[in-house]
Amino acid sequence: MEWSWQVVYEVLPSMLDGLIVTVQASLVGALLAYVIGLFLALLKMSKTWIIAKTSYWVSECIRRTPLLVQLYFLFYVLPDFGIFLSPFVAGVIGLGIHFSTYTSEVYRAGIENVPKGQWEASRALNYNAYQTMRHVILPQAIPPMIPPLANYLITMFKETPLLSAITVVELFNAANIFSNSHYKYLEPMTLVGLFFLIISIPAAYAAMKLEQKYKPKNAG
Amino acid sequence: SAGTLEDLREQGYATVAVANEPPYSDIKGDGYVTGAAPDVARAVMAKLGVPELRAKVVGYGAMIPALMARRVDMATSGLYIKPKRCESIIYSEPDLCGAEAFAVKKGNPFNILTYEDIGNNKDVTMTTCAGCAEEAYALERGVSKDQIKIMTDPPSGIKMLQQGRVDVFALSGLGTADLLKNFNDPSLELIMPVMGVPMGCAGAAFNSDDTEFRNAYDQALAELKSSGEFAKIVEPYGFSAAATLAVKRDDFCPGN
Amino acid sequence: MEQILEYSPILIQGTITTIELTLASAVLALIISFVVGLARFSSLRIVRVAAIVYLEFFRGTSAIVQMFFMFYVLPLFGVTFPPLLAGILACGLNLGSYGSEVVRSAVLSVSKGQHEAALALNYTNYQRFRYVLIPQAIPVMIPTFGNLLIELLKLTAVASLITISDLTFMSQIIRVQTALTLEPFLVILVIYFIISSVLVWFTKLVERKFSKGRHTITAKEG
Amino acid sequence: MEKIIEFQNVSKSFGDLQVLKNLDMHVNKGEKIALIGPSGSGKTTILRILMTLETIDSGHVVINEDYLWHQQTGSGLVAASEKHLHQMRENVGMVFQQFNLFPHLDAITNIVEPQVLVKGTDRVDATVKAQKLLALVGLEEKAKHYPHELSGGQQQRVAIARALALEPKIMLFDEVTSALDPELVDEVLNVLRVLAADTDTTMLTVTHEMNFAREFADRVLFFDKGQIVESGHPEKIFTTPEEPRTRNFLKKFIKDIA
Amino acid sequence: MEKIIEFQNVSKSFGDLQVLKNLDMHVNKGEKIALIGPSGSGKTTILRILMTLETIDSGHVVINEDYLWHQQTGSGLVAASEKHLHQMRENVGMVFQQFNLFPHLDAITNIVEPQVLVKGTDRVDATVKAQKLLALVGLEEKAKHYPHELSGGQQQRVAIARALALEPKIMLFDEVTSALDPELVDEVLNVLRVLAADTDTTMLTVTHEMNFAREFADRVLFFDKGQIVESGHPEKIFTTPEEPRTRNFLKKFIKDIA
Ligand SMILES: Nc1ncnc2c1ncn2[C@@H]1O[C@H](COP(=O)(O)OP(=O)(O)OP(=O)(O)O)[C@@H](O)[C@H]1O
Ligand SMILES: Nc1ncnc2c1ncn2[C@@H]1O[C@H](COP(=O)(O)OP(=O)(O)OP(=O)(O)O)[C@@H](O)[C@H]1O
Ligand SMILES: [Mg+2]
Ligand SMILES: [Mg+2]
Repeated sequence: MEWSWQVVYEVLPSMLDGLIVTVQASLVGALLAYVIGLFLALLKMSKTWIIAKTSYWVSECIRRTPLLVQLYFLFYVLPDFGIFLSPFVAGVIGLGIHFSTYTSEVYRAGIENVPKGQWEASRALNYNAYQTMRHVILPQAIPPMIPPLANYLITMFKETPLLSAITVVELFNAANIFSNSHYKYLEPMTLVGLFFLIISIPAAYAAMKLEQKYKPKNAG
Repeated sequence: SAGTLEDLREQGYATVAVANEPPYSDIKGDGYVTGAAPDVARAVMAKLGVPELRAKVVGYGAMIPALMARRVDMATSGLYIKPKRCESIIYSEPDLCGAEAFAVKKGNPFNILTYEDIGNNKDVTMTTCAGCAEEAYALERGVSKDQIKIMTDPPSGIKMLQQGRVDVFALSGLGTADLLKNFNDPSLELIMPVMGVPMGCAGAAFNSDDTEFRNAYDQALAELKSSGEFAKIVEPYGFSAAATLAVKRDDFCPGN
Repeated sequence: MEQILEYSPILIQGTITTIELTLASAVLALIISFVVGLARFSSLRIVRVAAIVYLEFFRGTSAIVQMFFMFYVLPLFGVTFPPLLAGILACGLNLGSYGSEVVRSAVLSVSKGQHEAALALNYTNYQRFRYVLIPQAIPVMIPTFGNLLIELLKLTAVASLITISDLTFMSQIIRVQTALTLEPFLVILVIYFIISSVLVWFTKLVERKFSKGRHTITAKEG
Repeated sequence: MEKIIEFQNVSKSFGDLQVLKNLDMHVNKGEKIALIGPSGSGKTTILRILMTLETIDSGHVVINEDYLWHQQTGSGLVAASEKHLHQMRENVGMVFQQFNLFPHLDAITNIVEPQVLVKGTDRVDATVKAQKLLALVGLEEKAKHYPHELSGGQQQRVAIARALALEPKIMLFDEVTSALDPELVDEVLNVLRVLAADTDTTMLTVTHEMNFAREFADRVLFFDKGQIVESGHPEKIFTTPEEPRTRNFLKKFIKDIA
Repeated sequence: MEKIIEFQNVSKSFGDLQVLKNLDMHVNKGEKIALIGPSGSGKTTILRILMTLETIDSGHVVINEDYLWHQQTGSGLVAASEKHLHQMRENVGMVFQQFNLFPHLDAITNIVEPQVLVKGTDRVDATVKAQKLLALVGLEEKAKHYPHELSGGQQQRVAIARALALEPKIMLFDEVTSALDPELVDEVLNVLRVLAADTDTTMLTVTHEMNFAREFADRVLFFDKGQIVESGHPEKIFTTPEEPRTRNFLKKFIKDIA
C-alpha cells in the first residue's frame, strides 16, 4: 500500500474544517461539563438524603452507559418529544452531560480532601458555614481540582469523534466521509491519528505541568 | 487468490457482507438474514457447492472496505455497479435493478423531482448514506457538498427528514418505499422514479483478486436467471427480473 | 415494545457479544497494564522509552480512530484481524494504556518507607517489586481498575462502528427493521446499565476481598 | 469562686464505646487546668465538646451560666440552634495537636482573617493586633511566611496567636506539643507559660508533659475511662497521689522526675 | 579492639546543605553506640549511609574491613556495583522510626519472608526462628496479627525482630520510639535493653531518650552540624560534658534528670 500525497492534498482542507469543529466541540462541551458538574456535585453533597441519593443514581446511570448511545438518544429521540437540537448542539450537550458525572466527582473529591482539621479549625474560630466554605475550604479545594479538570478537557477532545455518529462533521467524520466516497483509508485515517497526537500530547504535557504547579502544599 | 472458491467449498460456507437495507436485505429477529440480495447469493452459492451463507451485517459504507480487507468473501445488498467502485472491487453480472427515489415532505414543498432541482435551490438540503451512489449522482448534477448531510443509516435519514433537519431523502426506490411503509408517516411522500438518473443496478461484489471466483459466480447466476428460479426469488421483494436481464455489467463498468 | 420483543434473540446475541468483548479486552488490558506499567520502572532506557511511546500513542489518539485504523488500514498492509479480534485488540490496547498508568502510580504510592525497609532487609530489585511493592499496590489499583472496566464496557459500544454485532449495533438493526427509535435505544441503555452495575458490584467484591486482613497504605504508617 | 464551665452528669458514646460516663466537673473562672490520663480516657472528647466539635448524649454543659447544647424556651430546654451555638462559641478558643493553620494564608493573615470575619474588626486594627500577638509568641519576623515554610513549633505558636486574637474567655489546648520534634516542644510550652500569667482567661490543657503540667496548672484532673479519678493541686497529685490508678499512670513519668 | 565501622573523611551534601563535613569516626566490634545531637545534625544521615539508603559525596566508609561504597579493582577503587552493595548489606540491619512493617503480611510472616527470600532459609526453619524472636520481644501471641491490628509499640517490636532475624553484625536504630505514644515507649526500650546484653552485635542508636542512652550505650557520640563534637562514656557526657555546645544541648534534657 503506497502512501499518496495526492490523497493527503485532497482530504486536508475538509479535515482542517473538521478540526475546527472538533476543537469547538471540546471547548464548549468541557465548559458545560464544568458547570453542570458543579451543580451535580452540590446536589450529590446535599444534606437532604433524597436529593443526594437521586442525583447520585442519575449521575451513575449516565456514567455507566455509553456516550454513543446517549448521543443517538439526544439526536434521534428527543425531537419526538418536541426538543429539537442541531447535531452540534446535541453533541456538545451529550459530551457536557456525560462528563459532568466525572467532573462532579472532581469537585466532590476536592472538597472532601480538605483535611477535617480545617473544618474544625473554622468551627473553633466561629466561622459560619458560608465563611468556612468561602474563606477556608474552597481556596484549598480549588487548586488541586484544576489539573484533573484540565485532563477531562483532553479526554473530551478525544471523544469528539463519537459526534460523527450524529452527523457532526468533525475531524474524524471529515476523513471518514472522504474515505467512504473515495475508498482511500490509509491517508485520511493516519492523518486523523496524527492530528490527535499533535494536539493531545502537548496538552497532556501542559496538564502535567499544571499538576506540578498545583501540588498541594503541606497542610498546616 | 485462485483457490477462493475451492476453500469455500471445503469449509462449506461463505461469509457475505450485507448492509442493513430492506428490501435488498432483511434481518429477522433471530438474526437470520434474508432479502433479495442474500437470497440470490444463497441460491447461486448452493449451485457452486457452497451450502451455507453466513451473512455479516455491516454499515453500507463498510461493505467495500470489508471486501478489500478480505474480512468477507463477498458483499451483496444494493451495492450499485459504479465505475469508481470498480477501481477497488469487481462485480458479478447485475442481479437487482431499480429506479431511484426521493422522500420529501407531503406536498413536496420545494417541488423536487430531480437532483438538478436540488442543485438549483441552495436552501434545500438532502441526505443519503455514506459512500452511496446517490451522493455521486447529486454531486455530478450540481448539488453542492454543503447541501448533503450524510446519514448514519436509512432510518436516521428518514428521522432527519421528519424532524426537518433535511428536505430530501435520496436512496434506491425500493429501499425508500420500504422505509416509508415501515414508518407509515402520512406527512412524508415518495417521489419515484427520480428522473435524469440511470436505473441503478447492483451486483454481488468480490475482492479484485477473486476473478475466478467471480466468473464462476457469473456462470451460476446466468443459469439461475435462465431457469426462471431467479425471478421467483426477486419478484416477491418487488424487484423486476426482466429489468435485470436487460443489462450487463459492461454497461456500467466495461472490463471490470 | 412487542416489536422489540420479537428481536430479543439478536438483543441477547448482542449482549453476549458485548460481554465477551468487554471481558476479553479486560484480560488483555490487564496484562498490558502490568507489563507496560512495570516496564516504566525498568533500568533499561529502551524498555522505558518503548513503554512511554505505547502509552502516549494509545492514550493520545481516540479509541474510535484506533479501531478504524485497525479495521480499515492495517488490512491494507496484509494484517487482517477478524472483527471481534480487532475490537478486542483495539479496546484492550486502548484501555491498557490507561491501566498502565494506574499500575505505575499505585506502585509509586507505596510509601518510601516500604522501599527502604525492603532495601534494609537486602531484598533484590525483583523481590522488592514482587513481594513488597506489588502486593501493596494491588489493593490501591482495584477501585481505579473498576472504573476502567466501566470505561471499557462503554468503549465496546464504539466497536459497533466497525461492524461488530454488539448491543449497540443490534439496536441499529432493530431500528432499520422496525422504524422505532426510542424503544431500541432505551432497551439497550437499560442493558448497559445492568451490565455495568454488575461490574461495579464485582469490583466492590474484589476490593473487599483484597482489603481483608490487610491494611491500605492510607492508614497509619507501619 | 465563679464557675465558668460545668459538666452536669454528661455522657457521651461513640457507637458501643462509652467515652464519658455521667461526668460531673466544673472549672472556675481564670483557673488553669491540666487534664492528664491514659490514652483513650476521653480527655480530647471533653475539649471537643466544649468547642462544639462533638455533641453530647445526655446531661448538660454550662458555659458562662448558659447552656451550651441546650436552649431555654417557653416550653423548657430544647436542643441548641446553630445560632445559639455560634453565640456560645464566642466564649471558647481551641488550639489543636495538628495546628490546623490555614495553609493558603500566611502567618499574619491566619491571625487577621478570623478577626475580620468573625468579630467584624477593621482590617487595620486586626493587623496591628496580629502583629502584637506574633511578637508575644516570638514570631514578628515570620509574619509573611506561609505555614509550610514554618517549623512545627512555629506553626503551633501562630495557631496559639490565632486563637488568642478572638479573645475567648476559655482557651483549650489539646496536646499542643505532641506533634512536635522533642526539641521544639519547649518553645511552645514557653509561650503557654507566659499565657498562664494572664489571670482572666480560663485555660484547659491536655498534656503528657508532666513537668509542664506541674508548673502551669492551678489544678490537675486525672482522667481514666471517662471519669475523673482524682483532682487537686499539682504538687499533691504528682507527689502523693491517693488513687492507685493515678500512681500507676504517673510512675511512667515520675521515674523521670524523681 | 577491632574496628567494624569506619568513616574516613566522609562528606555528604543535600543540594546546598552540607550535612556531613569531613567526618572521621569509627565503631568497634560489639560496641553499643548512642548518637545524640540536635535536629538536622546528620545523625539519621549516618545510619542511612551505612544502610546504603544514601550515597556519600567523598571519603570512604569501611564496614568489616571492606569498602562500602567502593570496590577494589585492578586499576584502583571504583564505585560499588549493586552486587557489591547487596553483599555489604548482609552486614547491616536497620529499624526505622516509622516501623515500616509490611502491612500486607502478618507479624510472623514479616519475619519469615525476608529469611526465606534473602538468606534462602527453609520456610520451616525460618518460622521456628521467627517464633523465638517474637518470644524475645514478648509477642508470641500476636504472630497472626497484621500490623494494623498492633499498637505502635508492638509494631516496632516486630520490626526489631524482623531485622534481628537476618542476623546482621551491625544493627542501626533510628529514633525507634519517637513515633510512639509516650506510654508505649518503654516496652520498646526494654527490648533494646535486652538486646544490649548481646556482646557480638554492634549497635548504633539515634535517640532522644537520654536516660535510655545512658543505660544502653558503651559510648555516646554528640553530633552537631555534621561533625562529632564530643564522644565518650555516657556518664561523662551526661554529667560533665566538656564542650559548651554539648552542655547547651543536654540542658533541655538534663533539667528532667537532675
Ligand atoms: N469520632 C470518633 N468515633 C469513634 N470513636 C472515637 C471518636 N473520637 C474518639 N473516639 C474514641 O473515644 C475514646 C476517647 O477518645 P479521646 O480522644 O477523648 O481520648 P484521649 O483521652 O484524648 O486520648 P489520647 O491521649 O490518646 O489523645 C478513644 O477510645 C477513641 O478511640
Ligand atoms: N533527602 C534529603 N534531601 C534534602 N535534605 C535532606 C534529606 N535528608 C536529610 N536532609 C537534611 O539534612 C539534614 C540532616 O538530616 P538528618 O535527618 O540526618 O538529621 P538528624 O540529625 O537525624 O535530625 P533529626 O533529629 O531531626 O532526625 C537536615 O537538615 C535535613 O533536612
Ligand atoms: Mg486526645
Ligand atoms: Mg533523624
